[in-house]
Amino acid sequence: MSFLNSVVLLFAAAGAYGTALMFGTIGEILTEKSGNLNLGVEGIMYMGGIFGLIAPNMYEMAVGDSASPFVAIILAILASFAVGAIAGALFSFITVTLRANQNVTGLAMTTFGTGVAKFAGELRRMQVGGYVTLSNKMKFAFDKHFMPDFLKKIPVIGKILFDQSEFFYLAIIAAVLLHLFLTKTKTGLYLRSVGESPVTADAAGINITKYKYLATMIGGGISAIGGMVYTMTTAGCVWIEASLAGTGWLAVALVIFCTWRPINGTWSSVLFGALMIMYLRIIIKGFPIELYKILPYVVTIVVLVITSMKNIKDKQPPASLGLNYFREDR
Amino acid sequence: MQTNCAIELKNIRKTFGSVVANDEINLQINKGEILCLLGENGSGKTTLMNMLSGIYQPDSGEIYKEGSLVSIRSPRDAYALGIGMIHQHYHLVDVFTAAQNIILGMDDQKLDLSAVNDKVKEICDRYGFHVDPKKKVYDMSVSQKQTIEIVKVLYRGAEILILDEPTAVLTPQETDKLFAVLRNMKKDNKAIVLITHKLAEVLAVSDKVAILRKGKYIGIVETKDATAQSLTDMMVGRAVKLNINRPVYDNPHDKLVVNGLTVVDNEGVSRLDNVSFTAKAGEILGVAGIAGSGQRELLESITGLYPIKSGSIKFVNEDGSTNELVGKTPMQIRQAGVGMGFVPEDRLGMGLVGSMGMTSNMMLRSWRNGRSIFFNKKSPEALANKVWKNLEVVTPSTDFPVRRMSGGNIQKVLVGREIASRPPVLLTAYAVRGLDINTSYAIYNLLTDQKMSGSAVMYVGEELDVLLELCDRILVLCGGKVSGIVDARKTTKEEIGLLMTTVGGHEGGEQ
Amino acid sequence: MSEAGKTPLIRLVKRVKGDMISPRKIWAIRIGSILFAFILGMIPILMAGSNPFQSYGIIISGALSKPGYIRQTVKRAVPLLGAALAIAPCFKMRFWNIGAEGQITMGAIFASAIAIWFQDSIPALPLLTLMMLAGIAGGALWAFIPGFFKAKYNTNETLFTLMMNYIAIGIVRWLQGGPWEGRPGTQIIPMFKDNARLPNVFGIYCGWIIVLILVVVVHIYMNFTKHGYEVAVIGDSINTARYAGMNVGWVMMRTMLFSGAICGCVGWMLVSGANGTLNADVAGGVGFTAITVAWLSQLNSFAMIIIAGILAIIGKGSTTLQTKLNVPASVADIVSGILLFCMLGCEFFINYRMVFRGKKEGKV
Amino acid sequence: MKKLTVVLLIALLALSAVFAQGGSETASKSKATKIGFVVINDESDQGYTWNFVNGMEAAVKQLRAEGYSIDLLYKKNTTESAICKDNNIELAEEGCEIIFNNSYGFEPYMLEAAKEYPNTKFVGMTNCGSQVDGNPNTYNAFAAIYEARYVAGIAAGMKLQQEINEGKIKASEAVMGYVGAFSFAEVISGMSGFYLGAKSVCPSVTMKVYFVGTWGDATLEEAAANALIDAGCKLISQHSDTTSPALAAQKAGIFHVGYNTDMTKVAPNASLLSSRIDWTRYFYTFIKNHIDGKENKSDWTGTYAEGDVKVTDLNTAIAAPGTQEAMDKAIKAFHDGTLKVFDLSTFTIEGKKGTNETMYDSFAAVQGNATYDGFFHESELQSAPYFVGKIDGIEWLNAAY
Repeated sequence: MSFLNSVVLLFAAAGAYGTALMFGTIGEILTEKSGNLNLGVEGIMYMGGIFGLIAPNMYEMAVGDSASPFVAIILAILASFAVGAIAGALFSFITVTLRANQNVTGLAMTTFGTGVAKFAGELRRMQVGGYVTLSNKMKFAFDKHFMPDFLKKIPVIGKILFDQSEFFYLAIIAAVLLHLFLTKTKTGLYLRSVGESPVTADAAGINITKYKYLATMIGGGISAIGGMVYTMTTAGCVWIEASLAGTGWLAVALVIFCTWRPINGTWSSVLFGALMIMYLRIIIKGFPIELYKILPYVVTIVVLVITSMKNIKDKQPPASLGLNYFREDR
Repeated sequence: MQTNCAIELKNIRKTFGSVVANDEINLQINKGEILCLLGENGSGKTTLMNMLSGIYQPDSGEIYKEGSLVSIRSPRDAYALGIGMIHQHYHLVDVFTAAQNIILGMDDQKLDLSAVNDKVKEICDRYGFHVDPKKKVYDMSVSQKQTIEIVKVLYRGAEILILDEPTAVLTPQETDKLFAVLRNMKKDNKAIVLITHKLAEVLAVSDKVAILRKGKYIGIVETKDATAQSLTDMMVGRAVKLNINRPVYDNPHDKLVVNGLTVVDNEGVSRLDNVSFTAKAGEILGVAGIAGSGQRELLESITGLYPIKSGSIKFVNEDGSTNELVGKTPMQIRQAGVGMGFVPEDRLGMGLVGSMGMTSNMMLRSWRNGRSIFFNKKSPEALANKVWKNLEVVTPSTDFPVRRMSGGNIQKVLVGREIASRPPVLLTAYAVRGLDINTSYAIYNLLTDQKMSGSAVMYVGEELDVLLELCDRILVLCGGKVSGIVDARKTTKEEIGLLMTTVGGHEGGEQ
Repeated sequence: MSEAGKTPLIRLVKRVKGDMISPRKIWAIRIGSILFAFILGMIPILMAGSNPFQSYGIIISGALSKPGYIRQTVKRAVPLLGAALAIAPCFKMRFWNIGAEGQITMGAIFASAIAIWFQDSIPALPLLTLMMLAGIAGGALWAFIPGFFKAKYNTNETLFTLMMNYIAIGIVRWLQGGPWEGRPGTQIIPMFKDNARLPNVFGIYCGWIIVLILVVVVHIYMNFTKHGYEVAVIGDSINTARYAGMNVGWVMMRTMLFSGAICGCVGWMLVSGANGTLNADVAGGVGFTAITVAWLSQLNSFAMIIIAGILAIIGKGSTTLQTKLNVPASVADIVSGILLFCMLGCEFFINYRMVFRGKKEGKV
Repeated sequence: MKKLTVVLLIALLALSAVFAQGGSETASKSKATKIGFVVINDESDQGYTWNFVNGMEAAVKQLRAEGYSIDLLYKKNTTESAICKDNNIELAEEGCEIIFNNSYGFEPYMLEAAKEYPNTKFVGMTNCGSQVDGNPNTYNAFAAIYEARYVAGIAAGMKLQQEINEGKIKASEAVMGYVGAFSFAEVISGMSGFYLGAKSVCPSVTMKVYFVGTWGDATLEEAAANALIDAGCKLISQHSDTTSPALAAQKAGIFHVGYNTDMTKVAPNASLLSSRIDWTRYFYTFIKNHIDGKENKSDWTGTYAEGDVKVTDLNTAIAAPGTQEAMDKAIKAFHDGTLKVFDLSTFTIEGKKGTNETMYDSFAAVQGNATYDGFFHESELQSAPYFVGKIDGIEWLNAAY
């Protein structure tokens, strides 16, 4: 196997895990653009992971064999999005309305979210009396690589770009849409202004509270879809909580790594996915394989340090990230 | 003229905690007119205008727009009413372009930046600005940023423009340009409010002047009937005989020699320009000037807190030798044996720790004493008790957070601490701001005691009456330059008032 | 502008001097929020088909009713309390160190290194001392790095410390499967010998004594030392600190060193006491939970004992709940999460006052 | 103020304690034998713990049917840390007479608890240290899963041979991929058994192995399976706990042999069958012996002949014809005792015949000679496997772990 070939195959394989990361990252970018640093992504992705499984599972159990995979996918997306949005609303309520510290609230959200997810998983398992999963028909639908074969066979890019599940493309579409939203629409511009300088946005008559709530809710929803994608594709429609652990934190790291840009978020998610499994593909003699897995975090720190050292204005976190705003406080 | 009224404020009152910022203010703003809102710092000008722009809500009182009662709950409401305010601290998003900033918060419009550019160009042409819509704010100069702010307000069709000290950061040329623009707007029948305290500007550009003093409305005059003198009188109030005891120290000698001091802030704006003077032991050197003329920077430079671009500050020791302070940190200055007390303007943000009690605040000067890793609480405790008793500080205990004390008591704590060590140099900024008469006198006496014990005291003040009666000499700053050093016993309030507000003509240097 | 002339329905005013709520009310609000949290926490218990009162009873009895249970509860509380103590000075300084997890882990690694290299050659007392010092050094080092970059380049410390956690844990994974692995392929570092293990006192490893000492030490450090004073001043206002001649950057780094040192000490106790060996789970999330403990205790060392105690009781008790009523033990996380949310949210009602339309705003 | 908190907390405590009394009453009304079970993860893993819990539930059901009164207490989602010791202690405190632990990493913590509770029996499943630790109250149990893997390997080999015969692949392309958790005896012994089973019916078969360094991480297992598929493997098997390798195989259109649980439902077009340990008999016997006052073996090895290891039903829709017969032949030989997996004549190590030195795990708790009579006697000196020979035909793609 040539080196190039192994790299191509590595990135093609990284697409699967990268998809879950992509949703997590894109959602958190949207949240952070509003100035809310929601460190609860881990908890939110957990909840998305289980509720994205429970919804189609209940649907299938209710309808039986006639259940439509399409409806199941929509239900999974809706359920995970909804639970993420609720978590986002809760986060916003506590930090925006009640003005509690964002870091602490985010961490509490992680505790709470992972708790709810594990709890829901166990409860559902007890209800169905066995493990919670879907029929095979459904499983295939969730992890369908629907691109035609001739595309997959294009050298180098074919396997990376076209041999992926439908959620991969959905995530890329979401990233592009978010990019367009942030750069080309008025609402996106306003949202960024809320995250950069709430004083300015407020003075310009922008409803800070509304923007923060909506961005955090939609962002939470998108992140939660990432959890669902993980459960429904990589884990094969089975709830394996332990394997989801750390994905949300990786998404937080990715947001920094891609300097708050959704388009960068797509390829860097795949890159991070690749770093996580690189030890299986590209073996550097003498380099301990466990250390491969910390590369994403090391790289992230390097990016963080470099951008702060050079003080590159365009690559800084949103200026008010993590700070709460109270109009009369100024 | 009644039909010309754009906005009317009736009985507006606003308090912050126990501080009354605006007390039953009535004001009328007309179309096609430039109204100057004149008053010293802290007179409530900005607070009043912030209620028009929706930042604050009045505690009581009414606002009428063209005769009908309105409520301005947010900046959005203000825009809807055609009110636009250009704040002293710009409300711009650094990472956005000019155009992006301009359209921020606009309703019912697609994000069509080329249309925005066209409209911006049209506005610029009409009033005589120049703006590059694609430039990012972080690449802009201060005056460019201000232009964006003004265009932003015009863009959303403001009929009433409020500018909060717009010239503070501008060069004279830029100021002239701005005034030309304002006159164009006036012709366009817009109502313009200019918050300022620079008399020359007031006289040059305004039609009417409304004067506030200490939160109260003093009156309104037609500019054509006003002179710098009459406005100064209204702004600072008539001379009051205060009867401050002013003994003479028998042996004043040089203590602090400042030469050619120049500092620049982090925006690149010059804050002190070639400032030279000497402070003498046994003398109170008053520093007069409109707020923001460089007082803060001057004191902070001397104490080692502000980065100095050029110049020298020499401390004269008892034996006549000198110590150069430029280039030293506050700690190095102290370690060099230079005793300096400093009562900064921002009491809680700089001089005291709001969340701590008196004792801990006394420690801010002595915390490093001794070799133990523990701080010594005994002497600060004793000092706190002394200050508590001697200065009659009202507080439940010496551990009661100073933030929760009243302003006067906070200041007593601060001054009490700074004079406790009898420093050879004592710097004070607005030492009696917000204090009642009795407390003020107590502070004056303390400063005079310091002087008589041989300290060189610098007193940055805003009330000219006090400066005239308390100080021996008065240094007047104007726009970061020394516009004069006068003998307090011989000068008049009017002379100082003019020096404070003089632009152009005879600025800078010793007189 | 249809409501022209009216003021908004509810308006918020930050409480300032003269307008502070009474201490009695403050505590009523805080306790009320805790009770409210426990009421909300009944929802998942009911969903699991159990009686919430009985469940809470089991949680508490499962945590406290037998000496053995109390020991386990204490064992859970010890690292939580230790880490909260470590975080407190940073938070006091408004330095958002969320890297306790990594600092504990790094301390654990350093302490383990000493144990693994020297347990055959050095007797217990000097060995344990060396391990402690190594642990302290490890934690301090790990905390110093983000502290340095914050002081020097103003690098965002929240994100930096967060990343450092995962790097530390990754290093343990490597050691576990690599240089320090016992039987190849097991990913297990062999249990330390007895001379590298902390002795038990009342059936629990003596970490609880150390952590109680730390409570006092941190309390003294924060309230009676020059360092603590500097930290408090910087947390209140950096300008004031500069005015007083403090070297803000250095104090930041030094405080991180101190914080990391305590975390490292906790890491040492975990490997030498609770676990007896090193594994990637050594911190097990306490670094994160401790942040909420520290924050909710308002950085008061003694209050941390109570908060850490409550969380440990919920955590321990719910494992009993699972065994007895088959309520998933993850209910502990949910109840803890709700509790944290409620306690975080309730501070709002202490710091702000709502002014309703129509009510005349006057002196309160 | 603060006093108020304390008072309230005490009140809450007291109130709860009253309710708690009610709770424990119901638990203590029958004098049942309490059995504790400390497990890693929970049944949701659909594999490892699921298999254990099923075995335990079946055994308890059987015992109850025979009139034994048993209370089964679980400690789920236990981590391999001090929590494990705590959970063991708590179950002991609760009065459990036997406590089972189902993960290898639990053993050191279990042994510590065992010292403190000498009257409680502690069983470390898949472990090896108990029989040599000198504690009379600790036990080990494991099963000769390599025998079941050998049988499963026959199914795999048959399938590959069929593809060779049909001309779909060349003989040299008969490569199997194996996703292993860690590179230690339990995995090495199992995968070697699997390979030898396949080789017995498909002489040209070779195998590539990836060790993922985790027991239950779906992401990494899938990644490893994909890496193997990309490396040209035509069939995937695994010694890890999730079903994601089966899914990967199904996606790639190749075949799969599973572990722990029947994966044909997960991947019907790929999964031929799975090998698994059936713990029912062990749990049943151990508990019954205990209640009846009989001694239990301190080290127990389940075998194919006794039905403790088995393969799940063959997926006949995709299996090669004749597979069942070939497997039955091997199973019968296990029953007869005529078939030995590690028959020295069937494999070489670095081109040479295996010796005790090249095959015996020098880290095993019990050391001794297992190489005589022409074969390697796996699981006889201790229940936990100790075969670590790197036999020819198996390529380790990453050596460490």
